[in-house]
Amino acid sequence: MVSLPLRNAGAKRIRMDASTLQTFTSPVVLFFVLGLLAAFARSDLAIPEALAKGMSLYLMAAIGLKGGVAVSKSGIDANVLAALGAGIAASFLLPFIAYGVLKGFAKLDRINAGAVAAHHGSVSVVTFVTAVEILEFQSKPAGGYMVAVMAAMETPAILSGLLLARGMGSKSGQSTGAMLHEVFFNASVVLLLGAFAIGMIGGEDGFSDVSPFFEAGFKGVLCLFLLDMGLIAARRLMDNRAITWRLGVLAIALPLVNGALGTCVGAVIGLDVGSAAALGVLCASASYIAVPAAMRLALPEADPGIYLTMSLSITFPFNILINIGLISALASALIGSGGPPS
Amino acid sequence: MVSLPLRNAGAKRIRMDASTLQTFTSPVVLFFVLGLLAAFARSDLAIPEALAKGMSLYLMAAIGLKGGVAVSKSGIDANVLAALGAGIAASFLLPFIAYGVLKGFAKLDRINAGAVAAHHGSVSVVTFVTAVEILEFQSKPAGGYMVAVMAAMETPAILSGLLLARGMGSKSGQSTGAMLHEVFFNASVVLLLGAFAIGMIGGEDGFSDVSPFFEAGFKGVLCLFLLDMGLIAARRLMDNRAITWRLGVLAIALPLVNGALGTCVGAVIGLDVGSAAALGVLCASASYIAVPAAMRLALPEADPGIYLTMSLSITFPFNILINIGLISALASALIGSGGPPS
Amino acid sequence: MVSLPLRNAGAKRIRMDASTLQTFTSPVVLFFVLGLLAAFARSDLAIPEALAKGMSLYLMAAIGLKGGVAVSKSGIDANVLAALGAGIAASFLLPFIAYGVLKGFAKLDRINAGAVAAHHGSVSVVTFVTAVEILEFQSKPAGGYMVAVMAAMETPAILSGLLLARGMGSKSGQSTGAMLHEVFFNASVVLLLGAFAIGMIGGEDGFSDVSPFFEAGFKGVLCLFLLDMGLIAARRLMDNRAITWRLGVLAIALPLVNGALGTCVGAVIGLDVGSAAALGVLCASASYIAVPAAMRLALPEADPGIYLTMSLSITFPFNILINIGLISALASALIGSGGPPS
Amino acid sequence: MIETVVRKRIEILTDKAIVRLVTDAIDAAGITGWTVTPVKSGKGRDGHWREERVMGTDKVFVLTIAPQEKAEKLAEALAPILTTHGLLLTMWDVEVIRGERF
Amino acid sequence: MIETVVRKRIEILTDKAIVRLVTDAIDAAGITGWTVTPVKSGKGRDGHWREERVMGTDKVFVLTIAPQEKAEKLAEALAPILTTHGLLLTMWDVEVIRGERF
Amino acid sequence: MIETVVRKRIEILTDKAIVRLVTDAIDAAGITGWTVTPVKSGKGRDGHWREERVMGTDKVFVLTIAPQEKAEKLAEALAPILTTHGLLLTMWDVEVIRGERF
Ligand SMILES: Nc1ncnc2c1ncn2[C@@H]1O[C@H](COP(=O)(O)O)[C@@H](O)[C@H]1O
Ligand SMILES: Nc1ncnc2c1ncn2[C@@H]1O[C@H](COP(=O)(O)O)[C@@H](O)[C@H]1O
Ligand SMILES: Nc1ncnc2c1ncn2[C@@H]1O[C@H](COP(=O)(O)O)[C@@H](O)[C@H]1O
Ligand code: NA
Ligand code: NA
Ligand code: NA
Repeated sequence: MVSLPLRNAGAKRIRMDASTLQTFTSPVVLFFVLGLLAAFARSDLAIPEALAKGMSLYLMAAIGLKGGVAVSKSGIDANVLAALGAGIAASFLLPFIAYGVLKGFAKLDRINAGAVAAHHGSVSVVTFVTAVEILEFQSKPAGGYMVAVMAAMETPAILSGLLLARGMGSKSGQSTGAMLHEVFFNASVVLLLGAFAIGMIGGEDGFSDVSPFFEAGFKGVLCLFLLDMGLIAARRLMDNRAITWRLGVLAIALPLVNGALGTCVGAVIGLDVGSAAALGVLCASASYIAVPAAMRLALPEADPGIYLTMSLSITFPFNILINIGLISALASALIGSGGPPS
Repeated sequence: MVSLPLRNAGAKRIRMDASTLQTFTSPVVLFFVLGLLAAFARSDLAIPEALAKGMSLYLMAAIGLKGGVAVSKSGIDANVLAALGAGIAASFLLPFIAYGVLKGFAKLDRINAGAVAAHHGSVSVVTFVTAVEILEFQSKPAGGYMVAVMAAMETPAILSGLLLARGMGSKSGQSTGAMLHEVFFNASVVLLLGAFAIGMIGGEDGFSDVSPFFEAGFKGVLCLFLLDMGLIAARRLMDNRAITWRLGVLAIALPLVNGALGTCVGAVIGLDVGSAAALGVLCASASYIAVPAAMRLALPEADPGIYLTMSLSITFPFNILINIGLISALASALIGSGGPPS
Repeated sequence: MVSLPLRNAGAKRIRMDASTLQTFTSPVVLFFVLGLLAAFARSDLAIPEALAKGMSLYLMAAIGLKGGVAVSKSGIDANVLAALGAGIAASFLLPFIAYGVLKGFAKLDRINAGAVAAHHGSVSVVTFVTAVEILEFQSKPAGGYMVAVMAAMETPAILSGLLLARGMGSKSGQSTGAMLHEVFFNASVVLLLGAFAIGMIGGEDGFSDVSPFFEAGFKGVLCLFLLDMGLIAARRLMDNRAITWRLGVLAIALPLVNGALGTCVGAVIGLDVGSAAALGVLCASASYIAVPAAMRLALPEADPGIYLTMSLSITFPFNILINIGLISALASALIGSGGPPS
Repeated sequence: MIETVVRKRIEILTDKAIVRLVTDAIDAAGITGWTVTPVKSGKGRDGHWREERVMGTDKVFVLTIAPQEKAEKLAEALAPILTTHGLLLTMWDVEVIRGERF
Repeated sequence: MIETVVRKRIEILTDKAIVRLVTDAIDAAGITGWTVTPVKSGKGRDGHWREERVMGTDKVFVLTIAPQEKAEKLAEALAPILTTHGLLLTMWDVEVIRGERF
Repeated sequence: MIETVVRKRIEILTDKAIVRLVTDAIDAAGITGWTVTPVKSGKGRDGHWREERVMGTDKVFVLTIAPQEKAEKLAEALAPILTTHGLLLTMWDVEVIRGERF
């Protein structure tokens, strides 16, 4: 689709299997699997709501801070701006592809196709965070600025999704102003960007104070959070009544295609291997927090049984268990794991 | 009762007092005492439910991981299997002794005697965790496999308790299938064994990633959790209307006897001193989470005012404050604190 | 007002600006600012109640332990007793000044003036904790015993406030006994003093076990807690209907004056620079947890819209953002940042 | 004016551990749904209890809207276990819109 | 004996994400206030849901006390969106003291 | 058909800090029990409040089932402090099984 700078791709074997398998000995992923299994076995294991919410706030604050500190060292250069631009464009444009296949292949009506498309254009913070951990583990760290890219990608897809569902001229029940406010000041955008700014202002020095909390605890919290996500994803899947096999196929095909597209774009605009993979993961991931809340408000007629089950119970596990590994391998194949082209 | 291999017991002074007293300068135990005192003084100090639940999940995940990592290093040998067998047998058989004295000495009716017996045969995760900390502090670490023994001991006692309360042939309101499912897939069994498996799969390497969270925070979380347990235990005791002095005596006699029995069995089957003490503590401890939930379901006519108050407000504090120290001293006397017989 | 031992005050430049500005690169303060901004932008960011409660319990346990360990090393000397006496006296007397200006300048009725005065005489744990962090950052650590001073200052102001609001002889709806019990055994007093005692009993050794949890995590937790406080303070301010400009002025003037008074008293009684500043901060801070709860009970006719908004939404941010810096600078000017006079 | 019909609203206070028993009974009575809401603490003849989580003694409300005859069916199904299982059941008439749903 | 007056009590089960829609409708009906209470889980025709927080599908109850005519105004305002927005509305008569407040 | 009797159900919205005042009044009225349920947020004439925990301004519902005359006794006992203490009291008739318990 795009002409790619496949630097010495011939010389590299696609290390897909290794990357993918490594994933499965990481405690982070194993806890996710435990959650899935426990829910399928109908165990009553459950994480209290307040705690899960707290862990997600913690993860966002920590990843924001970390990104901000990284950018305070590296500075903002052309790469950063290119990544931001690519991310925003992807978030805005990917829903159009998704909408097409959702209507064409899966025969969804306009409203539901728009809603699902918005979810797949937007991003999942936890998928990103897990990918960052796995990429670091594979010695292909993503740039700190990718946190800002993620925050920037949350919103545009919502706008395209609404456009697709409602058309340009139509009226929604909710005023557009309220919707836009909700979208730009939603909790995760504010916390991610706020923590990012604090990290940039405080820099390495300011961060050292709080790093025992935000850094040392990070992976452990991610373990428990993914345990909970596994429980929720599997329970929703078992209660599912709305997902046809065509929708199930798309919930896997969309992240596959979007992830590959995003990684390729990352390679084209010259990102290093970790950052290109992170961009791929962002494109592949589907929102299951911010966008569902916005859709309840703006497209109440759309069925959460469709959009939530697809993004949370199929796309999310597929990304965590398989797709992150594939995207990482693809990025290495395209760019070389030795870092950005020198 | 059993002929014990009292290796050089004569040469050792029973260091009961030292062990028992040491306990009282440990912050973990002091926070428990603070909780008791605050509740007796009718302070409104309270830990939010979600947090307490979260802390108990954390403690179970951490202890499970730790055990799994330990076993991934040591491997599974005859000792491990012997301890597992002994634990399961104890959990199944101890309720029969308890049932006898509960009916004979304390004049409990059949249903309530069965319910109480089930609690005392099963185990308390927090008592075990506290014992593991204290034993480590006394340089007598318990084997990592004892976590698996604990998980295996949760359930058999419930079956014996029901047998005793209902007889073999009788029908319960709840189908037996549902009850068994509840018992084998209850949250703590799933989380303990799941984390144990993750620890075994990931091993030392996988664990190093998450150890800042699961290891460094462990004792501090245990402090706050025991603060909460102290508050709850004391408040329940003050509201108590159902415990006669005979029941009170048994709530102390049972852990004393069961603890001694368990430690002796541990010595007989050749466990090292820390593991034998841990087995003793498991036998001495009484469940106040998993078993009460199962009893509400299977024996709704039994009175929680009896079984919960005994296990939570008398046996539990007695174990934490005194019995762990006694059991540890007994294990040293029987086996020698220099580790397993070489 | 008091003749102050201004040791070489001429030779020192008042480093007010530096101290004050430094504050704004500390992540702790930046998270507070983020909370304020997010609330003003009407973002839906929010910390779950259970978590916020848990963080405040954690902070109190941690600061109590730390203080107790410090005192177990330094012992209790004349300084400690002088600080305790000064603190108790300040808590009892400051409400009388406040009551005067609240009635005279802001025209509050007797009941509300008494209630507000009680809040300003008592203390805010979080303000103190933040000050301790900032003072440590500025290499002027406060003595560990100041934690005990804080706990002692919670209560006397409540008594003066009630005296002022009701007069000596009057009857309240709630029996005085119940009120006093509530006041002396309220959660924060019990936890602070309990943890302090545990720290003293366990000492450095006992603490080393739990310090990864209580020490390493401290600043990070404080960040998230202040984020929440910022959200709550700003939201309350935006909903405010009861605060006139005169009350607003007093909510800033009272901490300014009380803070200066407290610091001067600290200098007079011979405290080191950090402890004198901490005493100043305690005098400047206004309660928004313990005292509001007591007032709901003892003075239900008083309007929380006045006393809570003043202490939480004006005095608290003013102290965190500006006044701690001013007080720290004043203490240095009065005593010299080189530590206590030798 | 909007049209409403009368239905029974039934509220059952129950231990968390046996919620399933209650909701199964609701399903068995042919009622379309139910909602569970949290409870913090309470006092009855057994004395005061707090939100004593971790312990299996905390409670919830299960509430359900049903037509008269199904409500009675449910009440009759639960009556025998009200005392043994410590349930508390109240019901009253309410108006609902879209009566065909309940 | 204390004097009481009769008012309508309306309870609306709604997704958290659209609480604002409901409370705006209450304000618009000229009702003096409302109270939001939490919900843990439920089952309806869409199947079982748990407290599925983090996800935008959890629910709350909004309840409000109002005089008959305002209650009807509110019910009429919400009727058209009951089905699209998945609301559940019940109402009944209650006695209140200080009737002038509602 | 199962036999039910009519009782009053009283619901009192109150600040957490003064719950004790309300439950003491219930006990004093000779009522057998009460149940406390959580509240998330609300709006009244004083403006909007959120779940403003840590602060002593959050609220709960206290609800109790009682026979008519005890319910009236309770309402009369609480009436004088409804306004000063910011309580909200509603009551209505409900059917209960095992009427001797209430
Ligand atoms: N008959 C009922 N009684 C009580 N709650 C109900 C009833 N039907 C539905 N609900 C609640 O309304 C929610 C949505 O129902 P539905 O729109 O039918 O899927 C469910 O999750 C329940 O919490
Ligand atoms: N009409 C109403 N319906 C339901 N709840 C109300 C109503 N009016 C007030 N409230 C509740 O009572 C609290 C205090 O109201 P107020 O005393 O008017 O400020 C509010 O925060 C609401 O939770
Ligand atoms: N009269 C009552 N009104 C409201 N709730 C009650 C009443 N009596 C009992 N309860 C509730 O039912 C629970 C169990 O009551 P009991 O079975 O009498 O111990 C109590 O903890 C209360 O939550
Ligand atoms: Na995406
Ligand atoms: Na046992
Ligand atoms: Na003060």
